[in-house]
Parts: sequence; structure tokens; C-alpha cells
Amino acid sequence: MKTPKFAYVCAESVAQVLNLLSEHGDNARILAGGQSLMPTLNMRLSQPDLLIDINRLDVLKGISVEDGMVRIGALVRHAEVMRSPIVAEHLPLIAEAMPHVAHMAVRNRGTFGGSIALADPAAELPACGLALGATMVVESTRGRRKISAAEFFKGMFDTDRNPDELLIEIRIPCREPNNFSAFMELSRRQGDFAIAGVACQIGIDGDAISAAKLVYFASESRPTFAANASAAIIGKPWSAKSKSAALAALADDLDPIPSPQGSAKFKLHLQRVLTGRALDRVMERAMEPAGAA
Amino acid sequence: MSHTTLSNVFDRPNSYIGRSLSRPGARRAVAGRGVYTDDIDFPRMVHAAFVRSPYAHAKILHIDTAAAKAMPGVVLVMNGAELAERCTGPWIGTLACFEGMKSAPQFAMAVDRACWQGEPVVMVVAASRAVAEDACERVVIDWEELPATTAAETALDENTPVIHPDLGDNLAFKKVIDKGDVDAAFEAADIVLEESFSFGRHTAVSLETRALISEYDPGTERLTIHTSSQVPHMIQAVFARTLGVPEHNVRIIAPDVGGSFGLKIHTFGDEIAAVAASIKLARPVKFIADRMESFFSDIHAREHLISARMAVSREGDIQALEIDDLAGVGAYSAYPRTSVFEANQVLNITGGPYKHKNYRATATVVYLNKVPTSQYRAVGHPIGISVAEHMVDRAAEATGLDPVEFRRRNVMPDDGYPAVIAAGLPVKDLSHEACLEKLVAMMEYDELKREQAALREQGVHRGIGIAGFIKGTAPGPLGYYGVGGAPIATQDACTIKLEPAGGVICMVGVSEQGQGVDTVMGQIAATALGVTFESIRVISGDTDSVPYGGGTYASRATAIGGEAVYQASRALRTEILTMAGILLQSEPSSLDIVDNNVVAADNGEVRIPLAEIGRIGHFQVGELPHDYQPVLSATRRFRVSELPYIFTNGIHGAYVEVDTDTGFIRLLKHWVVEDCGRVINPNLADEQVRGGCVQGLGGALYEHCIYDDAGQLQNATLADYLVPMPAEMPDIEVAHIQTPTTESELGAKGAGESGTGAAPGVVMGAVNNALRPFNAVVTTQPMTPEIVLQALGKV
Amino acid sequence: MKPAKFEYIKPSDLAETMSALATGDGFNIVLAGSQSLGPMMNFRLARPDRLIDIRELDALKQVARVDDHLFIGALVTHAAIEDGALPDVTKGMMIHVASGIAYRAVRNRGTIGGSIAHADPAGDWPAALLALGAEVVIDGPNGTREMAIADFQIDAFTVALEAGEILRGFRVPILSDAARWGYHKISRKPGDFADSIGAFVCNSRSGVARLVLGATDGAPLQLNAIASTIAETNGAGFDIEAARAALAETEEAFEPFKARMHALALQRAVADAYKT
Amino acid sequence: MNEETQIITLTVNGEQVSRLVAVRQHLVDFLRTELGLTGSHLGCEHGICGACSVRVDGDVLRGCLILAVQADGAEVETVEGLTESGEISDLQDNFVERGALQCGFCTPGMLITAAELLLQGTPKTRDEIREFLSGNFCRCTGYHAIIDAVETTLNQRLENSP
Amino acid sequence: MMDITITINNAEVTASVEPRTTLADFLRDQRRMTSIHLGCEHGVCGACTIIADGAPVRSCIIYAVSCDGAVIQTIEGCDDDPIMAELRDAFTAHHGLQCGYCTPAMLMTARDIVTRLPHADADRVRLELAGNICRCTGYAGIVRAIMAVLEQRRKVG
Repeated sequence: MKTPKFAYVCAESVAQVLNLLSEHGDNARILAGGQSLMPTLNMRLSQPDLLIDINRLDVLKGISVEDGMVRIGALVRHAEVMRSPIVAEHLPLIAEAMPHVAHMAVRNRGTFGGSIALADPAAELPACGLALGATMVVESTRGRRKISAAEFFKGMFDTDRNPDELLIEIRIPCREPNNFSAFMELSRRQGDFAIAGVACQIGIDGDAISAAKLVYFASESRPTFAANASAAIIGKPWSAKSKSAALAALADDLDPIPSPQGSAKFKLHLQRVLTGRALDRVMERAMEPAGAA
Repeated sequence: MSHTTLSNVFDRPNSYIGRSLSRPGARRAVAGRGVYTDDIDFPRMVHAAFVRSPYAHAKILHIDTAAAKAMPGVVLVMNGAELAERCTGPWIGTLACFEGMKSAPQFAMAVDRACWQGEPVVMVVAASRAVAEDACERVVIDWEELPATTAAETALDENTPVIHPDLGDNLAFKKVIDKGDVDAAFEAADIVLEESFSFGRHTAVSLETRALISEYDPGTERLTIHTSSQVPHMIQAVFARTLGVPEHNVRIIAPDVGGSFGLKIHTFGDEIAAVAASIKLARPVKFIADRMESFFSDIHAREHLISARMAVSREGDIQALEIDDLAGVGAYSAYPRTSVFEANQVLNITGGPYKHKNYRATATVVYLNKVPTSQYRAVGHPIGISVAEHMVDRAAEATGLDPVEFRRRNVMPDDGYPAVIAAGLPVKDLSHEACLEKLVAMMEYDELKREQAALREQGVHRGIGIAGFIKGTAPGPLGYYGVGGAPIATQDACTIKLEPAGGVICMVGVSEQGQGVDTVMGQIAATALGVTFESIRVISGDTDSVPYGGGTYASRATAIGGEAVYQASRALRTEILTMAGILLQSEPSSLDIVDNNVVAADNGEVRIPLAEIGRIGHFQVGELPHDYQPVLSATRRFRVSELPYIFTNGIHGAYVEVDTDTGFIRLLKHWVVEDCGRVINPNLADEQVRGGCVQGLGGALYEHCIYDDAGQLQNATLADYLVPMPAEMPDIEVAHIQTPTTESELGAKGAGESGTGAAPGVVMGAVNNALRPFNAVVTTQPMTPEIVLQALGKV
Repeated sequence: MKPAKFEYIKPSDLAETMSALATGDGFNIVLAGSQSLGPMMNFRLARPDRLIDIRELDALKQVARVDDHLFIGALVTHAAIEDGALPDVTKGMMIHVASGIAYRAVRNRGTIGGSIAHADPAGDWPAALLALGAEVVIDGPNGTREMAIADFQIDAFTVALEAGEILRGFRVPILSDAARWGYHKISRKPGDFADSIGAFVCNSRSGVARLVLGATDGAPLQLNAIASTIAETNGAGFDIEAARAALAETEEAFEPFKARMHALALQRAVADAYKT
Repeated sequence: MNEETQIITLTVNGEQVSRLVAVRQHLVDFLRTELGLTGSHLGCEHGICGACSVRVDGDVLRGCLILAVQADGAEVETVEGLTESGEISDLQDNFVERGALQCGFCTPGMLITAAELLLQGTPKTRDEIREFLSGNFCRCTGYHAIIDAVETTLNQRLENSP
Repeated sequence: MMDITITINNAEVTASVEPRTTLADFLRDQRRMTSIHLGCEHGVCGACTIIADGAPVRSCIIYAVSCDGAVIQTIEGCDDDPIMAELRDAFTAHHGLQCGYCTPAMLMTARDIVTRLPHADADRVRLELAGNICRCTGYAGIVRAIMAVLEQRRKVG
């Protein structure tokens, strides 16, 4: 399982990357953490002509927050996100998701942008991005553009990013004081690809749920916002009734894909179970005295 | 020979028997200085890679290797037909002792037709593995896909295509064991329980994949092969016969082996091809199977559909057991150990611990267009034990007895040996009752039941499982080994010699795989001879340096190899004392050897150091009488003669929690009580049980080679084929009961596989115990969440 | 026996070579055939900071007949001369001398310029070219200059090359029909360094007569006086005692055995010149 | 396309090395075949089994998922380095004493991963140790002995650290 | 370190090597061509003789960097060379070796003799072998072997 031949460039600037991308398009692959790309290369499943290593582009690193928006550079390692006080404070959903991402050795090297750009249907971060309304900033020789999470994730390993565009950073709105979140997934073994998962964020106004975003991953071809299930709990206080309404509505939102890991029926069932548990947990957090988010 | 005379040898102050010495060989492994086959390089070495069939069944119309041959760095491209010319002929994986068995002739690489996805078709040999793989992508093969037979249930149906037309049908082997009067017992039975089971195919996944470096010296016709093997002498014979090299010219060296578990006792076509390449090129050829091709070529195992019936009296006595096993194997029967041995073992051991006499067992083995199957750790036992223990649990429930109580009532009594188990095999020196009691104590069984009941109130569903077992270890020739011309030795040998400076070299036919053979043999030799452990160097795994032996399989190393070491050491001791007697003008019987010195037997006074015996014996300056021939080495062989196996026994306990919403199973705790006869090194024996358990738990919950209807393997990576990892596995408490076997003086039985054998059964028992309130029953392994939810009717 | 570290440079032309030789404060050595320098480097006797590999300088590989002599580039190998790749202007003498040097594998790589520049007293070319009356051509930072080889060879391993200069080649006088030559090397085994070398060239018509003793402890010795008497007497006039006496007068105090061998080498070289 | 190569200069176990490598060669193949550091092993070459774990600039990484050229200028440590520096001698002793290895093929990766946990220097439950090692596959021991050996070492270090 | 490209046994090889690395050490250590033996490392014993650009040379006293672009032939590349096959058979038949340490270089030198000096007699062969030390055979078998091949080739013409 040795990679096929390819040319290798260790990019010194974003501009250099963009030129190479515009020249080679689909025949070039960006090498960031490599934790998903390298296995496909070793298995000779993909045979690019050119690998563009962007690990030296410090401009793509760093986590910062200003006026209510957290900026995470595409090259930020998962391990850094896990250790980041900014994420812990402003993006609790992502902080809760990180331990589920693969294993320590993979998190030391894998990058936030890499996971977003790959859009693996079973990955945790795309779902969190969709749930938190993240914005992806991409750039090409034709200039920069911002893509909302809703438009970004189009299908299995398929995003709105064009072959000549480089993902620069991800901007995610900070948690509002009245926002509460929960992240849950089911994987057969610690660190495995998930077979069911939900990232949910709700807004509380008084004792009613004012906003809700339930996003599912692992069972669908892409992170999927469950509009009906979410709607079922908005505008009313949290109750067993609204919970079962949400669970029932889920069937209209999800259309799980059967796989060796399980049938569609099985996956839908797991997503329902997770929904119940996730909503219970997020409401517990909502009910806790303020500040103990 | 009674045990009393022997016990004094093992109970002497300086005896190493029963001491948990740590393995000196482990020192290099923790320093990263282990030497595994892929760590070895030779000048001018080239690397082999293979083009494998993408189809489960297809005709090979044409192979175009021109582009591959033209690539810089490629030194050889060979297809199946060209390889066949360099082999003495195809092999046929049958054994005479399996009457009526049939298998098609198999070539090392596919000729004209590929019969499983992954069968090697073309070999490329190049300057590096990467270049060889590049060249493999340039080989163009025209295929004509053929219909594939992939379901065991329909393999023998009329309209199912016959894989090998000249065999007539897809039947490999059929066997029936029919003891007592089964039909009468079922007629008269108060209670009849029926169940059907399904076991998923899985594979060994040793961390070090199959590995081999072959060197051929045309001048001396010497073939030297470094390979990660459990059975150096067997594979020596296989390579020699298959490639027409005189057997005495073939040397097999097993350097450090990175785990094997039965995988590395078989013949693999890609390895034969790599050796043939080294002969043609007269250059070292290295072949390291990578992980993906391992999934398509390592032997698979355990694919069984089995139905069972048990007749039970109202009081709780098993009166009859009947099983009907349908085993789906691969496209050919594995050579030389066959693919039917697993089903044969299921018939032998199912219901082994219990007293019932009426037992009927049918095995039907059918060929499928899948990877060939054969021996993998605890051959057949996970299936047989899971079935029997499940039926026992149901019988207990049906008769209102606690599972422990029911077992107390039905296991063969400890004082009832020698005896014969239901399948008709002789057993002796077992301890079912003692093991059961010890397990109940270790588990704090009653306390655990109380905790389970309390938690059930709170909607937490935990389960307690119990599974007794017998394990066939240390096979004798009467069984299936060696009978019918296969080069599989069941005897083993040891040559032990005293060196000039007083050191001792102990050469054994069994081989080290990490289980501690070198340490255990050293402990036995040191004790039997009367020298310190440090003064002994054990050599294994090199056919040039060790006496002919069977290698390591079926948990035989300590039981058979150990006895050979014991006998040889005692013989050397006698020779040394005879020589000492001459030098000291004393009766040999008045002398003894303690801590590397010949001493007076009565008061232990040192008379002459062993180093002096070594010097005099080897240098022969003149101290000895002219006509006395000093004998400074001894070779002894040992085999289990009357028995097909030295059976061991034991019992597992398991405590699990089932999340009835998601179907996820969490393993909380695991216990094992095992009787493997005299324990030489307690820690090593315990660790064999623990490692074996986790391997069994993998098969119970996670591992499954998932094929689609077209015979395409769906999960050929470690991300999709789930092996047990640290976070999901429980702590395992192990205890040993020691009933030395009377088959040998040493009294040791086998210990390597009992963990694997019963772990799946006990966890299935625990899961079903947890699901009792829901009337849900799980009899499919691996017990994935979906299987559990289906049983609960939730999916 | 591994060489000490050094920087390696391969200049593409003479100008680059000159500047390389001049720059750097460290100790620079020219690398040609490496047949003498190689072993000394492996012994770590020679420890240059920079090695300047000149094997690809075409300027030093020229061979051409010019008027009454043949120009031979410094990089011409012994094997080329041995194989007769050059015009034979010395009636076979240079071919004979070349084929006696060391071993074929060494001759394939070793160069005539290297041999002269290295100036090993036991070397063949220093004595032979002196007997042939050759001139050396030297390129340097301030232009080219020529010099009789007698003046160029100062002492053991010491020649008249200034810093930054490089030996471009040699002018070897073309021997006329009347010329005679004799060459005799005494060494224990074929290919060994010489214990004594006798070289004799004379031309009765031009009156040129040179008798040279090689394998002394310093530069080769010219015994011109004896040479002319020999030439005049057509070889008969060689008196071994006179030769031995002449040797005794030189500053090099040869031990008796050495003096004998040297005289013998001279005698055989002269005899070689006049054998029919 | 012929094999593209590049000269890399990096520090391996404290020693500076410089080699010409094929850009497609991953770090562990480089360490094994070019530098003869065969202590790191290949178990899957797709980032799952952990047998190839090495330290790069202080982080434990999958050595098979990073190209050798990406290690240019980096500080690489392998089990051989950790052995010579003595950093994990206590862990190694406990592995041998406890029998926390059998065939030893997973052991280098297990040791390097456990070393990172030990460096964190905070008490850990057995489950936390199991979770930390969840990316390292062992087929022989069943993990129990490994967890014991790591737990013993961690407690020893916590006891005698101030 | 310097980049060099050398053709070895008609395979082009690119490698990075320290300037001071001799051609012998480069071929042995980096290319694992262990037929090249070091007997003296100062150009005398001949055990390191290989063919560079068609002519035998001592590989222990020349640098790999100075062989950039050269064409190197070692015995490893002579498996299918007919002349070498004759020499191999002759050496075996005439006991042209015992320990074999000098043999690879002896064969490369013999091949040069047989091709360069087709009319050489025993004395000339001995002279040409002066640079290849053999400590076991006393050279008798080696000379017999080379003469046998010379005569065979002269007969064939």
C-alpha cells in the first residue's frame, strides 16, 4: 500500500497555492493534516499529479474571537481546538464534539479546515458547522468569497468549494447567553467513524424554546438540518409531548443510507434515540443556574 | 509413573516451575530492537507485489504484462501459468482421515480462472514495493465474470453454480456423529428446546502481516527463507515439495513473529510465488502482505449456520443434544490442514463438559467463492461452546434452575475420569466442578445477581453469563495431524547440550510467537537439569539449528515441547552424573546437580562444578579413561500417543450492560477459571487467557468479513473491519486450577486458546440474560447493535 | 581509512578553476586522476578544505604537433599514452614508460600532469620527460608561462607552481631518426614504485645527450657530462665506475647499495639505447 | 512521470540526518529503510492501528500518514530514541515485568503513545488510560496487562514527583 | 550533501552523497552492492576494482561526486554477460578462487584483459593481474582460467 507517484510542492504563500490550484485544478490535492488524504493515497484510491503542502502557511493558523465571531484558521489542528479556551468558552458544541474526533495521534495532525473541506458524511465538524451557522471563507485567483454552511455541504465528500479554491478559515458565531448546545454520537469503538450523530443548539426565551437547530450526521450523505424536528419544539416550553413530536417528525427530515454498518431503519432508530437524549441533555443545561453552561 | 516421584523435582528449592519469570526476549521488543521479517534487508533484494482478482469468480481471457515489464525498476513479471511451470504441480487440500472429503487442485496463482476476490493472478517483482505496485497497475487483464456462489444455505441447491465442475457439486465434506439413542431421548423428553445460530466469518488480523524473504543460491541449491511462521518445519516441507527443492536444502528461519494465531500455519499462493521468483532471479525476494491484501488472502474462519436441539428432563438433566452445522468455507480447501477441520471440531467439542450420552452432530461443509478458510485460534470452539452454553442457559430457565445450579448438576464429575465425552473422545484429568465453584466465588455471583436485579428496576439492563468449556490441546497423531501424508508433525523434540564453559543450549522444535516459549522451556530445562535459568539459552524457530518438531499450533508448545525438554534435560543430567561418578569415583546415584554444580546428594556439598565437567568433556585432555565416551548432549522426542488430544477445561464469567435503546453492548467485567495442568509460568499462562479472551470478544461483538451477494468483500480496511481496541475491552480476572495431566511427566496441558474458545459464548449468554425481561434472544454473532435492536423488535 | 571532510567544486573552465584556486582562505588542492591524492586523502595525510575537480577541463586535454614538438595536455592519462592514442614522436619511448606505470586500473585514471605536479621522486614521468628535454606550460592568474622541466622540478613533491597556477601541459621535442633512447626501471614487482630509474636520450646529429637518474630522494638528477661522452662514443664510453663516482659527487649521499643500483640502472638504460 | 525526489534535513533521536527521499515516501518507510530505525512498525498504512506512532516536534503522530518530506526541519523521535534517552525506562521495565507485551509488534507504538499520557503528569483512571490508548491495536495481550503497566508507571511517577 | 546521477548496471540512479564518500562506499553502503570489497582503501590491492566508463578503476580512491554522469558496471550487472559467463565457469573449473573476497574484482579485471588483450600470453596476463592481490590461490588457477578463456575465444575467432 504505497502511494502512487506525484509531484510535491511545499507552498510558501497562499498566492502560490492559488496559482497552482488554478493551473492544476482537479489534478492537484491540498495536503494539510493528511489524516484522510494519506490513507486514500496509500490505498491508491486517488492518484493526484500534484500535492500542495500548505503546512507552512502560518496565515492559515490561529484561533481568535472578535465582535461575537470566532475565527478558526483552516490549518488549526484538532488538538489545538480541543485545548483552546476560546472554543471552550464560545463554542461549547464544538468543544464537546472534539473528543469524538478519531484518536489523539490523529487529532495532533488532522486540521479543522481539512475536516470541513473533506465533508465526510460521518465527520463531526461539518455537522457542528451547520448547527452553529458557520461561514467558510474560500479564496482563489479570482478572489475571496464566503459560503454559509447551509450552502457549503452539498453531498458525500462534495462541497461548494471549486477545485481552484483554498479554504482559508471558518467563522462561527459565538454562543449567545441564551443558547445551549449538546453533541452526541454513536460509534462502535472509541474514535471510530460515527454510525449516528446529532449536533443541536437551541435558544431559550423565558421558559420557551425560541430557536432550535438539530443537525444530523453519519446516517445521511451530508450534515442534515432536521427542519421539521426542530420546528416541532420551537415556540413552546420543553415537554415530553414536544419531544415525541420532534422524534416523530424526524422521519420526514432524514433518509438514512444503508451501509455495511447498518440498515436505513436501524440508523433512523439510532438518530431518534440520540435526539431524545441530546434534547434531554441540552434542556438540563438550559435549566441549570445561569453561568454554569 | 505416579506424580509423587515427580513432585520432588518440581518442588525443589531452586525449581523454576510455577514462577512468573519475565521474558528476557521482551527486553529487545520494548527497545524497538525486535527483528521482524520486514526489518531484515539483504543486498540486491527486490520486492514482490501482486495483481489480485477483482471478481469472486471469473475466467482469465488474456493477460498483457508488456507495459509492466517495461517499467524501469521491474525485474520480473510472472503469471499463474508461468509459475505453475516452476512448481511440481497444484496441491489438493484434503486429508485421508476426513473420509469422502474432496477439493479441487489449486495452483499457487490463478490459472485460467480466479475463484475468489483477492486470489493472486500476476506477480510483479521490482526494486521497491512502491515500484512493484506501480507496475501492477500497468498489468491489463481481460476478464469474463462468472456467477459467484456466496451463500452457504443455497450452495448445494440445484440451480446454484458449481464452482469446480469436476467435483460434481459444492460439497467439501459431510460427517455425522451419532452416539446413544438420540431419537428415543427426544421422544421421552419432558422439555425439547430448539434454536438456530449464525456465526459471521472473520479473520486473524495479526498486527504483523504475513511476511517472507526468500534467498536461493543456485550453486549449492540452498533455499533460505526468513518468514513469520508458526511451523518452520511444516512450511519447509511445503516449499520444498511444491517447488521441487530437496527438503534438506531448505532452511526456514522465523525471526521475531508479530502474532500469528493460526494464520501462519498455512500455505499461501503469493508466498510460493515469491519463493519461486527468488529461485528464478537468484536474488533475495521480499514479500510483505499489506493490510488490504491480507483481508483478501489471509485465511478466514468461523462462517457457520447451526441449528440445535436439546432434550431436558423436568428435574434439569440434559438427556440429548443434536446439532446440524452448515459451514461455508472458501473456493479451495486449505493445504495441508484442510478447511473442514473447523466443522469437525464443532462436532467434537459441542456439549463437551456435560454428562449426557445421546448426541447426534452433523457437519456439512460447502465451497463458496470467498477467501479459503482454515485453522484460526480455538478452531471451531467459539461456535460449539456458544451453541451448547446457550442451550444450557435455556434449559436452566426452562427447568427453573439457576444457570450455575443447572451446570453443577450436569457437568462431568471431577472424580469420574478417565471418561468419554458425548462425541466419543476420551478425556481425563479434568476439573469442571472445581472450576465452577472457583468462578462463582471469584464473580461473587450472588452479589452480582442482586446488583443486576436492583439496576433492572432503574431501567439499566445488565446481564451475567456463564460458559463452561473443554479445549482440545496438544493433538496426538491419532487425530487429524499428519495422517494422510500432510507434513504436520504432532511429535516434538529437544536437543540439550552442555557447553565447554558450563552453559547449556536447549534447542526445541516448538516456536516462539510472543507467547513465551523460550522462557517456559528455559524454566523447565533449568529445573529438570538443576541449573540456573540464566545459564540456559533456548533456540527455536530455525530449522538448521533445532531438532525436527511440529512448531506451535493447537496450544501444544508447553504440553508436548515442554515434556520433550523435560525428558531431554533428565537424560543429560544422567549422563553428567555418570561422568561425574567416574571423575569422583562415586556412585552417580549419590550425586545430584544443584545451581550448576555436581553436589553430594545427601548433604549438598559441592563436588565438581558443571563448568569443569564441560571443560573435561570437551577438551578431553586426559582426565577420563581412554575407553569412556563422554556424552554431553541428549535428544528426546515426545508425542501424545493414545489420545487424540490432551483436553483442558475451564469456565468463563461475563458481566455486560445492554443499552436497549441503541443496541450497544458494554463489557463490564470478565472472569476465567482454567485448568491447563501444571502451570510453569503463571503470568504467561494468565496473559494467554486474557489475550485469547479479547480475541474471542472481537468475534462476539465486532469482527465480520462482510460479503455482498457478488462475493465482494465490503470492509477490507481496519477502519471498517472492527478489531477490539483498548477502550471497549473489560478487565479480565484469571485463576488457574492445576490438575496435571497423566499423559506426561511434566503434567502441563495447553493454554493458548481457551480464552478465545469460550469468550463469545459467555458474552452471548450475558447479553441474552440482560434481555430476559424483553423476551428477546440474540443468536447471531457478531452481536452488532442492529442485531440486538432486531431481537428487541425495535428495528 | 575514510577521508576527512572537504568541499567539492567542479569548475567548468580554466577561468573558473583559477578563481576557485584563489578564493577561500583554506587549503585548496586540484583533483585530477586521484591516483596519488586519493590514497593520501584516505590516510588523512592530505586534508584540503576544498578539492577542485578539473577532470572536465577540455583545455587540459589537448594534444597537438606544433613545429618541432608535441603538446600533451596535463589530463592525458597514462593508459591513453600506453595505448598509442597520441602521435608517437618519441620513437616508442613514452609508450614504453607509460605501460610500466603502476597497474592498468591506475593508468586508466592517472594523468601525466598529475604525475609531474605531484613530483613523487620515484615517479616515471619526472625522469623520462627530463631525459626528453620537455618543457612545461603553466596557466596562471597573470597569463601563461613556459619553463624547462629541469627548472620546474625543484625537489621531492616540490615544483615551481605559484599559488593560483595550474599545469596546462607539456611540450615534448620530436625525436629525429638519428635519436636513440634507453629507459630502465628497477623495482621489486611490476607496478611497484621504482627503486632506481635510468633514462638516456641522445641524438648524434644534434649533439643532444641527456642521462637522467630517477627515484633519488629529490628531483631527478641530470648527469650531462657522462651523457656527452656516451653519445660521442656511441655508448661504448659508459664507465660504470665513472658513473658511480659522478653520483658520489652529487649532494645526495647515496648509500653504497643505492649507488650501485643507480649506476646499474644508468648502465642498462644506456645499453638499452644502443642495443640494435 | 519519474520519481520526484527532494533532499531533507531533520533531527532524528537527537542526531541530524540529511537524505534524498522520494516525495511519496511516508515518514515510517523513510525511518525504517533509509535510517534502519526498524523499531516503528507498519500494521495497516492507513492510520488506524497505531503501530507506526512516532513523535514529530513533540506530538505523537501516525508515521504512515505524514510524508518524509514534510518532516524536513522537524525533530523526530522514535522508540529507539526514547530508549537511549532513558525517558521511558520505567515504563519499559513495567511492560516487561507485567508481561504487557507478547509478540511486541504493537509495543513501540504503545510505549510512545503511553509516554505522551505520562508526560501529562495527572492521575488517570483505568478507563481514561484505555481511552488514551484507544488508537493502538494489540492482538495478543487483550490490553489488561498494558493498562496495568501504564497505570503502575503513572502512579510511580506521580508518587516520586514533588 | 550533493545530488548525483550515475548509471549503475544500466539503471540510472539519483542519490545524495557527501563529497568525501568514495565511489566504493557509495556503491556498498547506499546501493547495497556488496560485491565491491575493500582490501586496502589506498588503491593497491585491487579488490574494489569496478568498470567506470568502460575501463577498470579503483573505486576506493575516487569520489562518488566525481562520477556524476559516469556509467558504472559491477559484477552484479554481469549476470547475463556471455564473456563473464565463460570466465565464471573457467574460474570454477580451474580453482581460480578460494575465499572469493578478491574474485569479483579479479573477474572484472579478467574481463578487461580478455577484451583488451586478446593475444595476451600467460606472462602478460600475470603482469596485468599485478594489481589484484589474491592471498589464497597463489594466482595459478586464476591465470589458467583466464588463459583458458583467451584460448577458447581465439579458437572461435
